This record gives sequence, structure tokens and C-alpha cells, in this order.
Amino acid sequence: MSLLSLIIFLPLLVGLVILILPASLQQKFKYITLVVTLIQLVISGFIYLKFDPSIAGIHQETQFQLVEKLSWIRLDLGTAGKLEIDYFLGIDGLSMPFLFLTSLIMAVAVLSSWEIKTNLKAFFALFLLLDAAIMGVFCALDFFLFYIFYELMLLPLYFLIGMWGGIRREYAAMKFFLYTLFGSVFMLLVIIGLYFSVVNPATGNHTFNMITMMDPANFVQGSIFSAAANLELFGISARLLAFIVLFIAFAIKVPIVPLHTWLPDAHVEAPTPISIILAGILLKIGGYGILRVCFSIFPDAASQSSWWIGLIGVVSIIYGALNALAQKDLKRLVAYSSVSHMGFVLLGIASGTVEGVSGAMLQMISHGFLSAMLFFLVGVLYQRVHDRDIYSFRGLATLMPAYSAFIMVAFFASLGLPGFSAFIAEAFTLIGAFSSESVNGWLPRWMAIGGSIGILLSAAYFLWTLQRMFFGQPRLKGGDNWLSQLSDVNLREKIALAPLALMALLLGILPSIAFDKMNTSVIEFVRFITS
Amino acid sequence: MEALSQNYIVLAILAVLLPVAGFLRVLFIKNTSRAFFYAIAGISASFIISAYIFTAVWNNQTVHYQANWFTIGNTTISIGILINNLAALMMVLVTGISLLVHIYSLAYMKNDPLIHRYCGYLGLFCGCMLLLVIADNLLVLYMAWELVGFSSYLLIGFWFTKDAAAIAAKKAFIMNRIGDVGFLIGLFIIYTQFGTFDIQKLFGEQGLVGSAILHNGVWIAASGQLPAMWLTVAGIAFFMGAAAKSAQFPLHTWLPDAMEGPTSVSSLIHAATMVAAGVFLVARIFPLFNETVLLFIAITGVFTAFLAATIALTQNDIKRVLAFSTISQLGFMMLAMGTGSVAGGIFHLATHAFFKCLLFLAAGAIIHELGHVKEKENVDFDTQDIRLMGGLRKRMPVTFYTMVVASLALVGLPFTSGYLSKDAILIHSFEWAKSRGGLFKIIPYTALLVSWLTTFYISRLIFKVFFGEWRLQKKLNAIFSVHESPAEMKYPMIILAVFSLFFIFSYHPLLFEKSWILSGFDQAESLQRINAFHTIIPATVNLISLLIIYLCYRWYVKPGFAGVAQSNFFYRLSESQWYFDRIYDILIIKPVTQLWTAVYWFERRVVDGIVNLAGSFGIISSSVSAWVDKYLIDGIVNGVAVLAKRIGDFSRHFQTGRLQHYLVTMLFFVLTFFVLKYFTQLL
Amino acid sequence: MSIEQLVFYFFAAVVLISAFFVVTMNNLVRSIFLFFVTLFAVAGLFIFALADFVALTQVVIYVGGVLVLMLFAFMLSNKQLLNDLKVVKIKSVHSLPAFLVALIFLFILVNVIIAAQPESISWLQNKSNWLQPADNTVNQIGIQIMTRYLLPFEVVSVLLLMALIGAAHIARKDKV
Amino acid sequence: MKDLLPYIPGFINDAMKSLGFFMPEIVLTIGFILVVITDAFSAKKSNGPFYLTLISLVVAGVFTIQQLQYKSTELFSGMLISDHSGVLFKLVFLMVGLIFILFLKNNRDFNSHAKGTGDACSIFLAVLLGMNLMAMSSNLLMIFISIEMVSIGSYLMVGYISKDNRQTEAAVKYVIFGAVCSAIMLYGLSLIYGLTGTLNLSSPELIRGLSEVPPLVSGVIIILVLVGIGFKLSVVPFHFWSPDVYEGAPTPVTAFLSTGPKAAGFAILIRFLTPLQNGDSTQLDNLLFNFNAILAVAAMASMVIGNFGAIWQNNIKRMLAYSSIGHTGFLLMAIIAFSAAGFKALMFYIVIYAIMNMAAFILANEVEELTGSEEADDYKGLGKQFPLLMVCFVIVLVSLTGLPPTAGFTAKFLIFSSALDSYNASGSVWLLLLMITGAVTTVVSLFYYFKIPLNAFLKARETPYGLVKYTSMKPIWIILSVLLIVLLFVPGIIISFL
Amino acid sequence: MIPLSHFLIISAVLFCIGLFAVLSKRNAIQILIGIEFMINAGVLNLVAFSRYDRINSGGQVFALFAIVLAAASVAVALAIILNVYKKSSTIDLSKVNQLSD
Repeated sequence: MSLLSLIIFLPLLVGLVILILPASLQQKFKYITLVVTLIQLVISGFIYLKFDPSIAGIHQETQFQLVEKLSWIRLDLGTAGKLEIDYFLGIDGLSMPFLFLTSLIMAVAVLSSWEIKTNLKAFFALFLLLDAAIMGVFCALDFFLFYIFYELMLLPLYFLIGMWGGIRREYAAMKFFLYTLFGSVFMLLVIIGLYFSVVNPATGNHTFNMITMMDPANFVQGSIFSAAANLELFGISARLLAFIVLFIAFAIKVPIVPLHTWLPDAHVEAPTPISIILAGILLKIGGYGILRVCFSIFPDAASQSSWWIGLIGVVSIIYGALNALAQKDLKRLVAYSSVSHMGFVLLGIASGTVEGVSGAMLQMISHGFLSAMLFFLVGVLYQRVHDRDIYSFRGLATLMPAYSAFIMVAFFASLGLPGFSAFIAEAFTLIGAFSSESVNGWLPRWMAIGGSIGILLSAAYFLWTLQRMFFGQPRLKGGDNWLSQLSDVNLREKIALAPLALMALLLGILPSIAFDKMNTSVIEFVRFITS
Repeated sequence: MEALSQNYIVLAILAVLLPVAGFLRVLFIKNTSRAFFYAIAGISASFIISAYIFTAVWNNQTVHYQANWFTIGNTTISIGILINNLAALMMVLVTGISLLVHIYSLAYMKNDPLIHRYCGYLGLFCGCMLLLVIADNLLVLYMAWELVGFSSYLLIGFWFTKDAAAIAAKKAFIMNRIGDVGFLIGLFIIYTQFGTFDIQKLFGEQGLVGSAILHNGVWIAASGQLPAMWLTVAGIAFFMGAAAKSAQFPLHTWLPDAMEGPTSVSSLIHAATMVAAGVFLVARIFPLFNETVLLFIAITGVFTAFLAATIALTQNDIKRVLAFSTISQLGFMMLAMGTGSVAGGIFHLATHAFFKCLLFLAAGAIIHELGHVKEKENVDFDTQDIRLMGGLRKRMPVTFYTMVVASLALVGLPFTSGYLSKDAILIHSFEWAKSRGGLFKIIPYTALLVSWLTTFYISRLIFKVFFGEWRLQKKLNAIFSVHESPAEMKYPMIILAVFSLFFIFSYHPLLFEKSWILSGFDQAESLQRINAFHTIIPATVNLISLLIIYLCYRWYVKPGFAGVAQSNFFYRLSESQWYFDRIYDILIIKPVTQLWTAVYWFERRVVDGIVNLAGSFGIISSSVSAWVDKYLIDGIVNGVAVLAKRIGDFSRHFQTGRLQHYLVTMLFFVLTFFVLKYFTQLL
Repeated sequence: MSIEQLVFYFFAAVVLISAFFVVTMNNLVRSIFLFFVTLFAVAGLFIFALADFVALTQVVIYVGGVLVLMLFAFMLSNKQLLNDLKVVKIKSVHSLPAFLVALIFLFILVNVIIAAQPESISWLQNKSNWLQPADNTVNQIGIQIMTRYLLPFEVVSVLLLMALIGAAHIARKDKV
Repeated sequence: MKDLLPYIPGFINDAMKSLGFFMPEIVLTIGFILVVITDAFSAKKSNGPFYLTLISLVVAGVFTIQQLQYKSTELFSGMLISDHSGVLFKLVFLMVGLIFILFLKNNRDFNSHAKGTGDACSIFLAVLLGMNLMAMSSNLLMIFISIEMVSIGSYLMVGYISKDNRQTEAAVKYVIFGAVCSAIMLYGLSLIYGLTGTLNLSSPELIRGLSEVPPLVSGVIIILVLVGIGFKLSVVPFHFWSPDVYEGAPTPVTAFLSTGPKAAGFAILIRFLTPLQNGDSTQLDNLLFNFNAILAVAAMASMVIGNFGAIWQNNIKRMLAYSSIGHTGFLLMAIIAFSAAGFKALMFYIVIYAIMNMAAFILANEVEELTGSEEADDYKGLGKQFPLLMVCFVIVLVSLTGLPPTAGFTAKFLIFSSALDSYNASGSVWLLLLMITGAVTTVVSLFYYFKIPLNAFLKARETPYGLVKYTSMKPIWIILSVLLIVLLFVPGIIISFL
Repeated sequence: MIPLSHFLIISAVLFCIGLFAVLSKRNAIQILIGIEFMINAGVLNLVAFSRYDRINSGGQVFALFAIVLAAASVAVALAIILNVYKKSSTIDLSKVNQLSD
């Protein structure tokens, strides 16, 4: 069994083991899960080190690394040809960083799961299932497999939010589920359409291989998504329509304005570890999907619609930030800030420049660490006094100095303070967006300038929160009662937070640790989509 | 030579890192007792290194070293140091003043429980400031630029339990962010046009910027081209960054508020060093600016100088007077830059750093001592209000004399450093205006006016603080005692006072052109030297200044002056700082607040609403379908019944069983098809 | 008009008129008896189509079986009937939608029949395949059932057994 | 009389030969008779009929599996045709039957039925025989008889217990509705016979006869026949009976009705449409009418009404009834996209649908026996008390929704695939609309399916139910749920049969 | 000889009368009678066509089976109706409407 399979199936297996273990051991489950995530972390660290940065991947199957390809389902469907579904895993520079991100965030999420007190068995089993599914999404290169993992994430999340969430958890869980399902059902139609449009040149069968789908030469003459045939559905080019459908499916995850409204609800209602995973990883799956699927398979449609995607990005940046400014609930504020920050990802991707795409990638990774940190911190506060209202607190810096220090790091890193990863990421997405007009003419320059207003607004809401909640004389809504409950961060929390802060810092000071591994891929990706 | 250069590189990096090490220490060690020891050790080492490098570099060589930082696409972003005259001078300036302020802080901050943080923050500031100065790369410069802003945020909000301090810190950071956005946009343009951030490559001799040409409205560089407009936009964008940092109009309002921080911090960051970074930036990237932008800079500079000076006239908070004075002087520097005199600007930057730092330290000494009084006597009063001071000349002689020296330098009387640098700017601006003529002359004349206003407000300050009687005693009707500040504070002030005198900068007390600093920089624009200006202007300025000082003496020391009518429009305008905060509040903050409230309303009511609508679409549709199932059957039947009522009178008895509803409906659908079929066939 | 036609139309008239009354009649018992008339008349029509065996079956099964069953069911389910035979006034034909549906159906069906031109359907033109009044249909059907339609015949036996068992099960009283 | 004589030996020979291909049905018939006899002579609570039924199912299964290898053959002088697809359907019926008979055996209503379950076993065997015949019919007469057989048997099963007025109501609605539909169908069949002179579906005269008359005539006639088939499928607009009947009928019967006869309905629909679709298509398009449009409208209406109607429901059985209407519409998509791939997809879907629908009803029944309620609101907090049961339920519901990691997803996926494939070939806009409707209603179905986990896991109940034990159906619903997951990974075990 | 179309028209009328009864009557037994009319209409068709099908006699045989099946259905239906009467004391189907949305 190779590393990728291991990293996917290890949590799955352990999840089953946890299901089987008697409930009397339930206090041990968190340790088991922690160990699993740590092993994953080690494996992904090893993969990171072993990863050869000089090979691009993207649209050449031979250039993927750690490839595993087993035939899985072969169905003879008569006229529809032979169904060719592979168990096909592999990574390139676009997916490898996410493996590491996922492992780290998962470990942190486990550490924050200490707050979960009820029904531990189910919680950790679902947690590990989710873990496996996410890993699978990032590794899968067969579209069918990808879709299965993609959908598989939904169920555990539904229950994790729904069973351990806040007061309106049912509403939030359902909303989240419906949104994502809405996107993915239509995605399924496009997947099937692609399947029938593409043949594997080696076998002559239709195939779900994503890499094969990227080569226009593999499309059957006159098939629905063939670029040459340029069929129209409902008066729109079929390829453009498919692109839009896929884009919406992934963009719901990202999320974009106006498809973002599940996010504040889901984040706010979810228990802390799930908020961490949602913000830290789930949102990135949207961005990853847009890169891996939407742009790679439909580069022509991508160039047609990049202006709109860029616009959506800018609108998300500003709209999210303005909403964040209006929030009273700290978690909601962080959630809206996610919308704003993920807008940069879209902007960078839409620029179609190396700088923009690299920036977007880094922004995803950086936001992964930072939003996880932010949600963790909110969770720490909430766990202590069960309140997240910004107006309920004042002068926390005096009461919880270490906590405040972490908050400061997280806030300033999030608002793009140089030295932290978000700065490099945001700067380069914007640079990419700005230079796009010169390089390929995809985005007008004002979008970059519009996007940079987001940087300003993010400073405004984070600093306002900092000033309102942490500075000044201590004054709490809960009075002396809270005073005793608001203990500073403990060792476990520090252990969880420190690597996140450290990663954000490290990526800010040495962005090359991320860029070096993905640069070749990004260059090739940009060449591929713009050629 | 190469090996030596290597040494400089290591040393320069050490100079940056040593102070930062102090900051890192704070993160992990909460020990307050030896914080200052490490901080001072660090900054001293840094200072010695800087001095050493300065001697090696000044007018001798340029140390430039680069290493690859990261590669993005095919572009490799380097990180490195570039120490030329400008950087070397700034290094010495920054570390030197920092060292003095550190020593001063020993006493000033002695009783604060969080001094380890204070030391750490200062260290962070020094490191970042040094990085800013020596960065050879605009991206790194920008990073350092924001980081000094960040450390300034930390230091302004050092007493974070004070709401005013926290708010001021936030305001400072956000206003700087506005400028940073400009800076960032400048970076976009530079990167798009030239594909590099390397300062040497961009702005050095035969740099990319210099060799780019404007042709037919297109700005053509070796690696790309943009519409010519973007050249101007780039200049203005960078200047926007500089303006925010150097508190130029209209982004100046954060600086007076920043006085909420400890006075030592004000003196170091908000008077001597950080605020000068804007000027430094303009000097660094000077070749980028075209005529339009330069004129823009000059006008902004002189207007800011005038604006701040008028405001300083009426302020009663000792630190605010100095803060506006700083803004005003920064305006002067910008004016110098805008008129093309980089050297003059930098010269004034250097001299101003010393005397303004001194002014703040002296003010800090007074505040500190009054604070003791406040604490000891347990009375409540504002320790910074000059209306409650007076007569301190006898009580704090060292403070008095050093502050007078600094004030004279600020006014620009002969034998002070200020005289040299101010004359350099004034005379140059006159020459500049002369060469252009027309309305451009307004600029130097305004500058002249500003220098008199400066004389007035600083004289007012000195006379009110040190002369006459101690109004606090009179007000509270008690006797207090105040004494000279301790040695840690006294000696830095004395040293700075020495540095405010002419001989540090030039052997000739009256002729600025002899200054060695000026010789270190190229005159960007060679203007015709008009000899008359070199005598007439200093003479006029100084004579009138002396008159003003006398006037002030008459007004503020001698009894009998009734004071200006406080209801006077100009007085109110000045005292309320030209209503800028209020205007911003009305024009920007309120609308933006309303905007986000509106956006959030939109979010909840409309976006979420639509989605919920779509969500309830399911319920609606299901009710439609249930309606179909439940009522359509009845409905059709009932509908027909209504028809039947009109035809006959038996509709009342119309009652059929449910099973038959089903059958009727089913057959109705079948019939629909049949009828359809029938008619389509006829067609 | 030949006698044959005359009799045919007489039967046809009886079928339709009695059926109409079965449906519109207010009195259930009378309508059940009229139903008996209709069935007889339909059996008569069968004879005109040279299907004497079917006609016989119709009479035996319907009249002997179905009708009696119905009467039993009706009487069992209507104890009052035993007291007063008039009962159960069915609210007369006030169901316009039913009427309309039936009417449109009729309209369509008649149209279909006319459009189909039954007289000229091709397979009907093979006169050698026509039944003659002299043919012994009983004999023929017997052979057919035992050969070509053997399977349906057997299957129907199973079906009838099942129906018998089921109906008996459902209708009998719960007793342990 | 004389005319017929020469044919007689041929018929006899044919019948004798056919018997070899008729073994499963013969076994079922024998089983039926044996059950009737045993039931008559044994005590009311005897298990004899049950085991006899089980044995006949197994034996019939063995024979049926053997038939997989046979080529397609006409039996009984064209009354039946034994071909691969028919055999597959028969296997599905047997599978459904097996689950049903186990379900029935362990159902509280049936066990406490005073009149015993022996008759149910015999009726069931007869219905199974009828379904087998439906799958094999290639003659209008056989179609009519087999449909009637299944229908009459179904009426009896629905009304079998008649423990309260809801059950009798269900039965009476079912029987009247069914009788009307079959009468209409009979009328249609008589006209087909009249127009073509043949009862044999595979005879070329059928097509010729239908294409000679104006399209109005053939269209109306075919629709009349489709009424009867539509009733079996409970496709819109012939669905009105099904929510009421499903709700009222005993749960095992509901489970059976929603799978077995429905699948048989599809078998017969395919039989009936195949000659019409496989004929000279250009001619058909000109002379007959576009079936696909009608079926597509019916399919879309079924999906919409089924799924949207289900949202409204609080009674789980009624909800599942509506959902099964939706699934029928979805399956019709495969019929419209009829092709080899379409058939496989259809078969696969039917198998999976049978498993999951059966499982859903079994689970609903389990909950009903544990808590005494069929209402979704009463599922509150069950997840905590009966984790295993509710986890299985969730798996089944996820599968019904058509999401990974369950076989329901593969099934849905295959249907979409065949539809899209067919769209690729034909470019028919109906298929596109169908797929979009299918996708939208999938999302909609989430609303009501997830009502159950929502209540079971996300809501709490104040007073937990007392200590109750699972019924002996536990291993069955566990196996079925696990099967749904396993089949995602190895769909080959089913597909290799297809 | 009687023209075929006359048979067909008579059967169509009979069918629709039956249909009308099914749709309008509330008494279960009358509904059943309506259904029998519809079946009889179908049978009449079959018989009428069968006159031209001497060899196969498909129509007549079909007619026989149809009559037999109709009888079986009626028996089952009546049993069920009887049960309804037992439980609900009515055979008025419009009153049997507990099961509904």
C-alpha cells in the first residue's frame, strides 16, 4: 500500500475500529484520533520532503507523483462503451501542499475536540471518516473517485454540525448540506457528460480520468463537451455551461458572494473542531476544485469567464469585509472574514497569471492555518464562558495575556501583516490580478485596486475587534463569575495554536517552502490554461 | 574589498537582528528586571555597527548584497541589503537616537509593570526600521514599512487599558493602512512594468525606471509597457504611502492622537525616525516621480506644513504642539523633495530628528516630573496642559536649556542645525519657484510664512512652560515642588542638544552648502544659484523671527496680554485642528458605517432571504404539489361545479367521494392527452 | 332492414337503455336487476358476432355468479334493506365532471372508431378467415384452449384458486 | 374444426418443449398448491406454509439462475418469451419475494392476525407467479392475465389483515382503482387486437396494423393500454392510489408493492414498448406518436410530484410512497433513454431500489414496532437510543437520496449516464430536461429523507422509550444496509449478471 | 351482416356509461357495476373482432378469459367491500376517506 492510500485509509480503518471498541473506552478515543492525525502529519511531512518540485503534473499523467492506478469498476454498458473507473491517486504541486495542510489542521482539530463531551464514539468515528474523505479529494485523479470522496465529506459534516453544534444547528447543517448538494448534483451531470465526451486513447474506452479530460484531443468528435463541436445547450456553449456548473459547485464551497450564506451559519453553529476544519480545509476544496477541475478541463471557458470570476472575487472581498465590520458575534466576524479572504483566491485564480495563481494557492494554505487558528481561539473563549458576543467583553488583554497574544498574532496575520503568510499571498494575488491585463488581458486593473481595499477593510474590522474586546479596562458581561472562568490558554491549547502561528510565520518569512514545491506546477498550469 | 564587504553584510544583518532579538525574548520570558539591560545592549551594538558601517560607506562605497528569497513563476524575488549614503545615514540616525531614547526610557518607564514588553516593542521597532532603511527591495521595504507601523501600533497602544490609547493605536494603523494600499498599488505597477522589486535595478544608475521612456502616451520599459497614466498613478500611489507614514495632509490626523503613547516613544517614532520613513521612501524611489507628481508632493508638503503650523499655534497640550510641529516640519521635508532637493530634505530629516527628539524628551521630562507631583500630592490634573505650567525654568534648568536649544533649531536661528537645513529648503524652493515663475511662487512664500508661524508657536510653548509663574499652584492654591529629571533622562537630552548645534553638520555656521550631508547626495535638479536669495532670505527670516519671539515674550511672559479672542473663527479653526476629525467622521466614517450596516442588512434580508426563499421553495413547491394532490382534484371538481352552478341549480348537492376524485383526475389527464392528440391531428 | 338487423338493433337498444337506467336509477335494487337485463342483452349481441359460447358464458358467469354475489353483498352490507327495500337513495346524477369526462371519452372513442375505419382494416379483408354461422365455435374454442391457449387456461386456474382463497379469507369472520 | 387439426401436434410439442423453460413457474405453482393444501390441514399458527414458501422460492431461484444461460426462446406458442431480461426480472422478484416472506414472518401485524398467515403465503406465491409471467409475457392475453393476477393478489394482500378501517379503506381504494384501470386497459387491448388481428406482441402484424391507422387512433389505443401499466408502476397521473394504499396497507405488503409489482410493471412496459420502439423508427415517428415525449412528461411529473409531495408528509410510510413515485419517474428516464446501457442501468437501479426500499420499509416497521409510531416527529432522539437501527436507516436513506458512499449513488449515476449517452446520440431536449429535473428533485429529496436523521440524531426527546429489543429482522436490515455500501465498491456482483 | 363499426360504437357507448357510473356513483356496488360495463364493452369489442379471426379465435378466447377474470375481481372486490362495511358500516366510498394528505 502506498503512501497516498495509507493517508486516506488509515483514518477510515481507525474510524471503524473506534466504532467497534466498547464505549467504556471512550475517553481514549481522542488520543487514538490524535495519534492517527499525527501519523498522517508525519506521512504528509515525508511526502513533502520526498516531493520532486521539478515535475509539473497538471495535465500529464506521467508527471504525477506517488501515482496509484488500479482498475476499479469496469462495466460493459453496451453502446455506451465500457465504463472505466479507476482507483487513481496521485499528487502534483497543486495538491501536495493541501495534504500537509489537511494533516496539520486535522491534528489541531483533534486537539480542540477536547471540548466535545457527548457521544464521543460517534464524534471521532465521523471525524475520521471526514478526514479520509478530505484526503481522498485531494489525491483523487479519477473524476468518479473524486466525486465519491467529495460527496462523502457531506455526510459526516452534516452530522458533526447537526449533532454537536450550537442552538440552530439543525438549520445550519441542513443549509450547508443542501447548498453543497445542490452544487454537486449538477456537477454529477457534467461529470457524466465529460465521461461520454472523452475516450482514453490507450484503450479506446470512455474514461473518468481527469487528466485525460484535459487534453482536447481525447474528446470524441461531435460529443457534447468537445471543444471542436462547440455544441450549444439552452443557447449557451455546452462547455461554458459545464464550466459554470462546475464552478458554481465548487464556488459554493469557497464560498463566493452570493452563495456564501451557508458559511456564517455553518461556522457559527458548528462545534469548534468542525469550524476549524470547515474554514481550514473545506473552503480550500472549492479553490482546489476550481484549479484542478474547472480551469484545467475547460481552459477555454475559463478564459471567457475570468472577468466574471474576478468580479466575483472582488465583490466577495469587499462584501465579506463589510459584513464582517457589522458583526457582533466574534465567530460570525471570523466567518465573514473567511468570505473576504477567499475572495482573494478567486481573484488570483481568475487572473490567469503565475503570480496570481501562486498567490491564490498560498492564500488558501495561509488562510487554512489562520482561519483554523482564529476559530480555535474563538472556541477557547466560547468554551470558557459560552458567549461570543464582542460587546460582552472588554479588556481581555489584562485577563488573558497569552490568549491575547495569540489573538494578536492571528488577527495581524489575517489582516496581512508582512512577515506572515497572508501578506505574501494577498500581495501576489493582487499583483497577479493587476498584471493580468498586460499578460493575458483577463482582468482589468481596477479589480486589483478594488481588491486592495479589502486589505484596508480587514485591518478595520480586526483592529476594531481587538480594541473593543481586548483593550481598555476589563469589563465583562458575566461579571466576577466570568472572571474566574476566563483562565488563560492552557498547554494543550498552546500546543495546538503554536504550530499554526508558526506555520503562518514561516510561510511569511520563507514563502519559498511553499512556492518552491508548487512553482513548476503553477507555471505549467498557467501555461496550460492560457495557451 | 570583497571580504570586507562580506563583513558589512553580516554586520548589517546583525544590526537588524540584535534589537529584534530583544523582542523575541519578550515573547518567551516575562522577566522585567533585566529587560532594559538586554535592550540597551542590543541597540548599543547595533549603533556601533551602524557607525562603523557609516564610516566605511559614506561617500566611499555602496554595500549591496542579494540572496534569492523565493521564486514565483519565472521571477525570483530577492532579499538583500543596499547600504548607500542615504541608508548609512539613516542607520546611524535611527540607532543613535534609539540608543538615547532607550537610556532615557530607563528612568522614564521605570515604574511600569510591563517594561519588558516596552523594551521588546522598541527592539522590534528598531529592527524593522533598520530593515526598512537597508532593504534593497521594494517588497521587503514594504514589509518593513508595515512592520514599523505595527510596532508603532503596539507602542501607541502600550497603555492598552486606556481606551484613548487603544483607539489612537487603531486609528494610526488604519490610516497608515490607507497609505499602504497606495504603496501596494505602486508595487503592482512597478512589478507589472518592470518585473522586479530590486531598488538598485530600478532606481540605480541606468536603472530600469530611468531608462523607461514615454512615447505617444505609452510608458515603455524593457520588460513591458503601460499607458502613461500609470506612471503618474505609481508616483502618487507611492507618495500616498509616504504621506500616511509621514502624516501629510490628508492622512495626518493619526499623529496627534498617537501622542497617547509614552512620550519616549513619541520622540523616537513619531518625531525622529518612523515618520521620516515617508521622506526616506520618497528619496529612495525619487527617479520614479515625474513632474506632475513632484509638484503634487511639493504642494502637499507645503500645505501640510502650513496647516500643521496654524494648528500648533493654539494647542494647549504640550505634546500636541510638538506633534503638529512635527507634521509641519515633515511637510517641509516633503516640500524639499517635491522641489527636487533630495539632499535638502534628507538634511532636514537628520537635523530635525535630533532637535525634535530632544523637544519631545524634554517635554517628556516635564510630564514625567509633573506626574510625580500628581502622584505624590495626589491631585488630579492634566500633566500635559501648558496652561498649568509656567516658571519651570528655575526648577528644571537642564530641561529648560536643552529645550531652548532645540527650539532655536526649530525656529532656525543661526548657529543651530535647523538654521542650515531650513535655509537649504527655503532657498532651494525660492530658486525652484524662480525657475518656474508664476503661481509657483506661492509655494516658497507659504514656506516662509510657515517658518514664522513655527517661531510663534514654539516661542509660545517655551514662554508658557518655563517663564512666568507656575499656574498649577495658583489654580490648586497649593505649593508643589518639582525637580530636575534623573541622570538617565538628563544626559540623553544634553547629547541631543549638542547635536542640535551647527558644528555637527557643517563647519560653517551660516552656510548650509558647506554641510557634509548635502555633499553626500546628488542634487537632483541643478538650478541656477541665485546669490541674493542666500543672503536675503536667511536675514529676513531670522529678523522677523526675532521680532516674533519678542512679541511672544511680551504676550506670554509679561502680564497684561488679554489673549486672543477665543471665539475668533481662525482661533477655533486652529484649535479644533481644522475640524479634520469631525470632517472625516462625517464624510468617511459615518458613510462607511452606514454602508456596512446597509450591506449587512442586505446580506440578511436579501441574500440570505433569497436563499431562504429558495430553501422554502421546497416547502412552497411541496405545498404546490400537495395542493395539486389535495386541491387540484377538488379544485377541478369544484371549479367545474362553479361552472355548473351557473348552468344549473344542482351544484349544492355536488358531492363526490374521494376515490372518484382520483379517478376523475386521472382520466382528466388522460383525456387532456387525447384532446391534445385530437386537435394536433386536426392541425 | 333484415330481421337480423332489426333484432340486433333491438338488443343494442336494450343494452344501452338498460345500462343508462342502471346508472341513473335512484333505487339500487332496481338498478341491480336492470343490470341483469343489460348483461342478457349484451349476451344477445355476442350471438350476433357468432360467439355463442361466449354468450353462454356471459349468462352463466355474470347472471349466475356475479349478479348473485352482488345481491348477497348488497344485502349483507345493508341490514336496513331487509326492512325496507326502497332505501339507499343515491343522490341522482348531479356529478357534472363525471358526466363531462364520460362524454368527452365517448366523443374521443367514437372519433377513434370512425377514424380507424374498421371496415377497411386490412386483416379483416381475408374472407377465408371469417367465421361462418355454421361453424362450431364451441368445438373450436375447446381445441384452442387446450392447445394454443393452454398456458393462460392453466394460469387462470391458479388465479381463480388464489382469488377464491383470498376472498374467502377476507370475507370470513375472525375466529380463532 | 378441420382447419385446426394440422396444428394440434405442433402445439402439443411446443407445450411439452416449453415446460423445460418453465421450471421456476412450475415450482411456484406446485408450491402454491402445496401451501394451499398444508394450510388447509394444519393448525392456524403452523409454520408449514412459511417453510414451504421459502423452499419453493429457493428451488425456483435455483432454476431461474440456470435460465440465465439460456438463449431467448418463445414458449407456449408465443404466449411467453424467456429471455435474459425476463430472467433478470425474475431474479429480482425472487429476491424481493425472499425478503418479503421473511419480513412477513417477523411482522407483528401478520403474526397476530387471527386468521393465520397460511393464505398469505399462497396468495404471495400466486402473485410471484403472476409477476414472473409479467416478465415473460409476449402476448396481449398473457399481459392481461398476468397483470390481473398480480393485481388481484395485491388487492388481497392489502386487505388481508383488515385490522382497522384504514386498512380496509386502502384495500377498497386499491381494488376499485385497479379494476377501473384494468377495464380501461382491456378496452385498449381489444382495440389493438381489432386493428392488428393478432395478440402476439412480437408479430410484425402488430406494428403494421398500428401504423395503418391514423396516429390519433394508435395513440389513443396505446395510451389506453398504458393506463393499466401505469397503474402498476404508479406513475403520474396514475399514482393517486399509491400514497393512500401504501400508508394503509400492512407494512410488509407496502414494501412488497412498492418494489415487486413495480419492477414487474417496468418489465411489462419494456415488453410492450420494445416492439413499438424497435420497429422501423422513421415510420414510427411518422405514423405513431412520440412516446418519449409522453413518457418524459410523465417521468418529470412523477419526479416532481413524488418528491415535492413527500416533503409534506409526516407519516413515514406515506412519505416513502411518494418517494417511490419519484423513483419511478427516475426509472422512466432510463426507459426513455432506452438502449443496452439503459437497460443495464435500469436493471441495476431496480435491484438497488428494491434493496433500499425494502430496507427502508423494514426499518420503518422496526421503528414502528419499537415505538408504536409511524410519524416522523416521533423519531426524535431515536439515534441515541437505537444507534444501530438509525445508522442503518441513515445509510438506506442516503442511498435513496443517491449519494455516495452507497450503491444508490451508483444506480443514480448509471441512469444519468445512460440518459446522457442517449442524449449524445439523439440530442433530444426531453432527456436534458429529465436530467435537470432528476438533479433538482434529488436535492429536494434530501429535504424529506433527512427528516429522519434530523429527528433521530439532531433532536432530543424528553422521555426515552422503555427498554425494547429489536425484532428478529435485525440481521436482515443490517445485511441490507451493509449491502448498499458494499455494492458501491463492487457493483460488479450485480452488473456481471446483467 | 351487422357492420363491425356498429358493434364498436355500441361498445364505446357502453364503456362510457360504465365510466360515468364509476365516476359518479357513491355506492361501491354501483361502482362495481360500472366497472363491469366497461369490461363488457371490452369483451364486446373482442367478440366483434373475433368474427373475422376464425383460425386463432383470439378474440373469443380473450373474451372468455376476460369474463372469468372479471368475475374473480368482482368476488375479491365484494369481499373487500364487505370488510369495509364491517369496519366502517358504510359502503359509500365518498365517506371512506381517512387516508389522505
